Amino acid sequence: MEKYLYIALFAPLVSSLFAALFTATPKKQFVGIVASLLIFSAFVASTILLTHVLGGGEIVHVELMTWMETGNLYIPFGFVVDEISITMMMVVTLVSTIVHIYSIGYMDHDTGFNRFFSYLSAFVFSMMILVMSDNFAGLFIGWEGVGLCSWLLIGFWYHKESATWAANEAFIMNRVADLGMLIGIFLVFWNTGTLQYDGAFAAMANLDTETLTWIGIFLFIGAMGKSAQFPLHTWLADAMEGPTPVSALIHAATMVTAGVYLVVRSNELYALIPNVGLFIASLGAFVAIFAATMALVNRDIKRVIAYSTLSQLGYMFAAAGLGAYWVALFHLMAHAFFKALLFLGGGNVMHALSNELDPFKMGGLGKTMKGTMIMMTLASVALAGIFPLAGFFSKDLILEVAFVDHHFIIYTVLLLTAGLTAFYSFRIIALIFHGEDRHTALGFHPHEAYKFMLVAMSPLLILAIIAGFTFKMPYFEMVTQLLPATEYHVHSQVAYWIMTIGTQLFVIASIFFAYKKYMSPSIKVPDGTSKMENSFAYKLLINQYYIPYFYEEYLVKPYRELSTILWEKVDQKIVDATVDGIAGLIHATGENTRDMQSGNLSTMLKWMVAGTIVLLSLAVVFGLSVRYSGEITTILSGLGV
Amino acid sequence: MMEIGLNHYLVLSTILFTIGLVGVMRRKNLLLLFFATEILLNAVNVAFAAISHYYGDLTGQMFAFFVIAIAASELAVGLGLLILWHKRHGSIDLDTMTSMRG
Amino acid sequence: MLSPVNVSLESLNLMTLAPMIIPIVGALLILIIDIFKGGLDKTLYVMISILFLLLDFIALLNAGGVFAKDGIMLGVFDVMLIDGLAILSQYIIVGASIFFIALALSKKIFHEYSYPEFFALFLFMISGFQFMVASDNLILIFVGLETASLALYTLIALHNRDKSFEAAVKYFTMGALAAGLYSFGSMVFYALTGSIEINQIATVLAANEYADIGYVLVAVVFMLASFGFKLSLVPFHTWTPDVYEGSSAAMAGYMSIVPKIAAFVVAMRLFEFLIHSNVVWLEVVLYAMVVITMTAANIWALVQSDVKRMLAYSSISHAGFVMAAILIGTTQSNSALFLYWILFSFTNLGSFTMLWMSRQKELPGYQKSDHSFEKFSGMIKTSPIAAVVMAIFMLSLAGLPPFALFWGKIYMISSAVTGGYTVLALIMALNSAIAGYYYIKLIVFMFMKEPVVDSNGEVYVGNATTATKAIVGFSLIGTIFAFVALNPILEFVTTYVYNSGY
Amino acid sequence: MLDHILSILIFFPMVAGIFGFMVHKDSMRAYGVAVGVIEFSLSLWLWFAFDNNVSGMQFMEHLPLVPAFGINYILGVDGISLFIIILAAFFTMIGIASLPDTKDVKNMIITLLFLQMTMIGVFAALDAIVFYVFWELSLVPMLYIIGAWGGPRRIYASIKFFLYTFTGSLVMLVGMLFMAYFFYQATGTWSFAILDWYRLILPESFQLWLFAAFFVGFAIKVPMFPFHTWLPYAHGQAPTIGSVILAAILLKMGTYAFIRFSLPLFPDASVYFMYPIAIIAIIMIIYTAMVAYAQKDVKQVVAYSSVSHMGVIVLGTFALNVEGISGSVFLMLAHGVVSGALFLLVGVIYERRHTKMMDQFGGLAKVMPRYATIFGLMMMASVGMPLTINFVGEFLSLLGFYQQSHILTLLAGIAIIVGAIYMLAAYKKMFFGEVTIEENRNLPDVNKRELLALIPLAMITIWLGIYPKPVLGPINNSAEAVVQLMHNKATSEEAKLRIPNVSGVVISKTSMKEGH
Repeated sequence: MEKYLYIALFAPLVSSLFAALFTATPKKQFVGIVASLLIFSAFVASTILLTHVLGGGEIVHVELMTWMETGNLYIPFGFVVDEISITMMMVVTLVSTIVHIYSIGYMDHDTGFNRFFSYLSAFVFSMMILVMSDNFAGLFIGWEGVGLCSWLLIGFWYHKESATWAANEAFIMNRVADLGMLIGIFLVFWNTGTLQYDGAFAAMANLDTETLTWIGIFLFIGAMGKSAQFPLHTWLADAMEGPTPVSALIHAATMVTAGVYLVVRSNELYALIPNVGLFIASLGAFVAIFAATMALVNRDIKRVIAYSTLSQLGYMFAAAGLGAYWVALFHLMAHAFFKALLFLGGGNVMHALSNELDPFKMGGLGKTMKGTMIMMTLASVALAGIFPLAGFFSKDLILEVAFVDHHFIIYTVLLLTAGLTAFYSFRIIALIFHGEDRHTALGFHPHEAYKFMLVAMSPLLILAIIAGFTFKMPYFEMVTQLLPATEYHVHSQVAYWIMTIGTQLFVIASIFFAYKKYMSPSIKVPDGTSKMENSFAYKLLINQYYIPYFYEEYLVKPYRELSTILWEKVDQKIVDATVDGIAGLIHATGENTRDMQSGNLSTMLKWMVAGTIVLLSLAVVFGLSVRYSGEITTILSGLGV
Repeated sequence: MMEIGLNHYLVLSTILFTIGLVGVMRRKNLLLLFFATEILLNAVNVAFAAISHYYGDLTGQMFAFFVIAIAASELAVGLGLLILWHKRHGSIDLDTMTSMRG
Repeated sequence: MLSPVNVSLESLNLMTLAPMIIPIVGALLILIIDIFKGGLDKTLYVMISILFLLLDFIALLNAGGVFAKDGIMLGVFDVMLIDGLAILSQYIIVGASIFFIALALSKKIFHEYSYPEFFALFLFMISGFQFMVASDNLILIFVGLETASLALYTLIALHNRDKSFEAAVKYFTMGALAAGLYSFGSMVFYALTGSIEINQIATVLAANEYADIGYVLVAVVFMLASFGFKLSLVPFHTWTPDVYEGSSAAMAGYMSIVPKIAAFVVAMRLFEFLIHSNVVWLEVVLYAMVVITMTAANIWALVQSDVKRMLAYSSISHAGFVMAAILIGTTQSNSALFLYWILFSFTNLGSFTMLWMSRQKELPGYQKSDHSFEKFSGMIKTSPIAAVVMAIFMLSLAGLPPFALFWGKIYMISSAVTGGYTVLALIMALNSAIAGYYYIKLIVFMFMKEPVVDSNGEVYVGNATTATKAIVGFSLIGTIFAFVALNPILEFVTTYVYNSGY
Repeated sequence: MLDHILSILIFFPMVAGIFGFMVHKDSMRAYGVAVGVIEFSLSLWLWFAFDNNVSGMQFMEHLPLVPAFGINYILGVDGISLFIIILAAFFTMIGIASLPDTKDVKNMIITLLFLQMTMIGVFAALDAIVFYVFWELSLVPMLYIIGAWGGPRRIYASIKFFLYTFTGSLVMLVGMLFMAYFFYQATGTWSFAILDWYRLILPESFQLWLFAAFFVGFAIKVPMFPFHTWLPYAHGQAPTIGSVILAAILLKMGTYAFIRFSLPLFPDASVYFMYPIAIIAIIMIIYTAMVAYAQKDVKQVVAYSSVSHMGVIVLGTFALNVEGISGSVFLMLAHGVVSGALFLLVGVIYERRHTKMMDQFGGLAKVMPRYATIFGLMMMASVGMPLTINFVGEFLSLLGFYQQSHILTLLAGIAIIVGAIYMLAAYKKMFFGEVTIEENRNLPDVNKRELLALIPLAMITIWLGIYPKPVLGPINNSAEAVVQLMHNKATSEEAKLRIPNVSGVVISKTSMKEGH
């Protein structure tokens, strides 16, 4: 089995390096093909491993070599394939294979074609390390690695100011979280003496809660960064500057879910500290609705999808926080499929309309882009969680979890979010594909994407449809080998049915509302005139609650100004000036006193005599004081000194 | 009619010496400057003579003789230099010799 | 009826006089030669002087041998005192003189060397210094001191330029004042103790436990003033820069070494016993003087625009640095003094010889004085070897390891540390940091600036001859490889100082 | 020959330099490269012959110099100094190899060879005075390099560099003399041998003063805030090669000296001063990082960044445990490689455009892709991307210090944020966006000679990032020895507590209480 593990791990690396060879040369079709094949082989290897794991085979655990070893610290390059990591591996390899193939078409006309594949495969490699590592340090390698790749890929079109800006924003914001992660790792090491998952979690059982809490908090801070949880969420929307396949792979299916993975991976830790779990859940719920609201009004399809991703991540954290780790993981998987599909579809649309993103400039594309329309619609249905598509089984499950655990606030919030989700998803569907044509007026001549791109997307479509009812049970069987097998059943059948059907109806209703509102031929393009647009709520949402503005004004600018002050005022005017001042002072003393050497003989003689006299008077004073020391003391004592 | 003792001699020599010092400081004329230094030395001679008489040994007087000798030779050198300077600058005023300063 | 005074020659122990007599004989010989046949070339006189100095040195070695065998010697009615200090200092005096007189063999013709009297005076001066260090009789010290000084004034004046006359006059006048102070000081000592032998004075003072300390201090003040003049301690230093600038580089270098060591020895004889019988006042005053001399001189040196003048100030500061040894007054510090001075002589010999070799007869426009910094700018371009050598001497003066003076410096500072003078040690260290600047300044000019004029480096060796070059080479080796000879020198010095009871 | 390999390593470059005067200036570069290669291979041989399992000194040489005063010529290497020596040899080699055609290249190369002697001497010396000799001597060639080949304000910069460090080290010298005196009092013999001093246990009050004295010398060299202001000038004015050597090797002298002198000689004082120094280190990290962000001159950015990194090194050193110390030593190497490479890269662009102002560039990624790639790699290494050489060092240093203080480590960890900020900003300014300035449109990409220097550095950066073991192992052994020595010498209770006892390994169960 090891060799499959190595294939799964290193095939992406090989692919990346291979593509890297051609970065300097103009576009080569075969680079893309080879890369896709290599990633596909990784997928195949993972599948084999999956069957192995499903077949109840023992966990594959290898130790490649030592990385760091000093003092009590021992960190190997160790990799493990267990029920959790195999899930992630499957998701990662599958989606990335599809995205690679898709990109061959999507990046067709881009000069950076080869470079793109190099980066993309590099990302897959780091992601694999992240999910397969058997210790926190290895996880951190992958953690930073995906960060680096996402920096490269967001800034892929580096000539665009916005792109590079977004790239840096993403990197730095993630760095903030990574610090938390790092501290978490330190805590783990100094308290458990190891960074290996098994050893560490075993040792945590007998640590005081306070320490555990701190560990949990710091690790979760790390997770917040990668999974773009509030308040570190702004980078995700801006990350949409990158090419669409990137958004599909990194910012929907895989990297952003790393945070969820971390929490699931450390379930044994979080099981010990339910309070932190509750906090995570609440934050998740909040982010879910918070993001959904922002998605309602946004006029950029990719950003809308990005926000929906954010909100779905909120769902996952809600589940994980409530201790339903397998549910979280399950939703992670299902979500990966339909969200990637959604993104790729969006990519098709952009392609068709030469990178136009405003849905209000589209409409009626359904006629020309049937395939895409079908895919995106179904994906949205899945996202909305309509029976029997994937979303229903994964997402409604989370609702149940919340309900059963009597966290009714969280439940309500999530339920509400479900409605919003349905609404904004179909808002863009309607705007893009239905209603009357608004784009030809703008001189667009849309065309369907290449066939093979659609073919490449089809597996995702299928999975988005069937993943739910086919996988749920076997998946449950598998993953609960490792994770707490918490079954969630509403006690009374009646209540259950009411809940489910109620949710469904609510969702469907909101879908129809969306259609009704945005398919009407008389839809007016928002131009800042309508009453709704001037309402406070709308402004708040369209400006993303003014959070980016806040960051710009109150963090970025002050930092820049402070730096300048520190340099020009403190460093130059104070620190350095002091040093030069001392030197200057000495020199100035020389300049000012050199006239003592007037060169005039009688002055010299005067100096000499003066010196003698000074010494003489000192001597006399001293001599007298000795001579009359007795008298002096008596006088002083007389004076009462 | 008071008896003149050692201290009087010492005081005298001190006074002379002080006069010499003042002269050294005040005089701008090289020649007078030399006189001043001579006064210094001779002030000391007085004291030496007195003290050696007081102790009744000759060391002090020996010292005095040596001082006289040295004073003489000093004066010789000094006058030589003085003459040289006068030849070149036609002046023996101290203020003429300030080419080096700082 | 007086009985005839009969003294046995053995008791006179004339051997103690030999080292001082030899140069006198040499001087007389030179004069006699000149009487019989004038207009002989300077090389003759130089060689004769060197020969006699070598003889002198041999006599010293002999004396040293005797000292090593049976300790301190007295002679000639006990006015001569041949102890370790005397011998060590005479080694330095005579040794340095040999090299410096050889500097007379310059390429350019200089007025003074055409007189045989120059060399005669030079030799007289040396014997004067030797008398000075080889006695603890205040009269003899006085005589020696004056002999030497008077000769020195004349030698400076012989350089025969306006500035040198001025220098001579200044030096002479202040010297005369110092002589007055000295005699007054010794008078007070005599008045207090009835003796003019330093060790006698010490014993008498110790006997009555410094009863009238006030008068002792008065004497000390006058002594301090007159030796402060010799050692150029601030504020008695004012003559130094002018005299250095006025006299030729060779003479200036000589003055920076020989008269000072002589003065140091006497100062040691005079003040050590007072320090040891802890006269607090003297300690305090010396402390202040040392610090002021070091620091002030350094600060003034920073702003000089002429290398020779800068070196003058630097030598003042070095003197202050070494004066600390007398303040500390342990065996280690006293031997550090000699060690330091030996190493210092090597370095200064080198640097002043470099200046001497670059001596011009008439100055170009961009040069304000003989050795202004501008003269050396871009030296590395035109004559790299000379520049490197000069740089090494500067670094050694700055106390950069592993060059000669560094070792002297650490041993001196270490002695301050062991003597318990922590703050002083720190001040000494920091002072050499300040000093770093002006030595580096010259290096900056030589290595980092562009040449002022497109000279082919001729100017820097304009006055050089094989002899001078050989001397530079010698001192260079001495400066660089000092650490090789360090151990023997250190042990030698320490034993000598220790055996003479300091 | 192995018995004297260290002496050979030290003095071979000097001798070669002296012979260099005889070489004609057109062939000088080849000569220099040859010497550099020989020296480097010698150093590699040293590594090859080095016994990784011995934690103590190896290849010891002993030669009495001034026995009367206890000064001896003692050399030796352990895991801590070994790799810095190799690094020095390596950088001199590639430095000479990649030297652009400056004026009087001959003098430059001879100076470099002398500099190499002093650098290797410092790290091989085991006698305080010998150490001091090389330590001081290393100033002179650097003074010349900066002053003679530097930018417009070169003289100011060079004198500042010289005097500042000179002053500091003089104070250190006094400290050394005191140390020797205490040794003399304790044993009755003078000795400046470091290994002898290790055996001396001083009362804490003495330790504090001596620590302070040594600290002044080291801190200025490192340079630690607020003594750092000479560095930007030195870097800003120095020629590329000067900055490279300065950043890669000379700065390491200070941190190395901390480990060689301060920690083992004054364990109690080290513990006593741990927090103040850690705070200074944190100021260095954050403050200089912010200052770096404000720079307009890319070279200044790198200069300040190296101060920032030195902060992490110091922090690791004063973690006073094996993880921290070996981490800091490793970070010395890492920072040497990375900052050296960055300065070389800056030199590359400076040679083409004769400006270092970032607003003069932009969009270079399109014009010089190879250059951009290598720069990007080194930048990522500098911000501590895992699997690059820097990460190992930073991770270990911070990890180590975490045992001492949680809050301070958290603050120090901000390094990875602020570091990313200024580096990415600089990279963005230089390489991203459109090419706006005409001269940049057709700049030649990095040429062979530059690649010759950069490729090996890139390879080392990756190799030691992925597989640090061959280097980390020996370092670890020596670090353990140091820590054990400190633990044994420590007198105060707190010191015993703070400094772990390596032989009896216990994992401290620090609860977060004292941290928060």
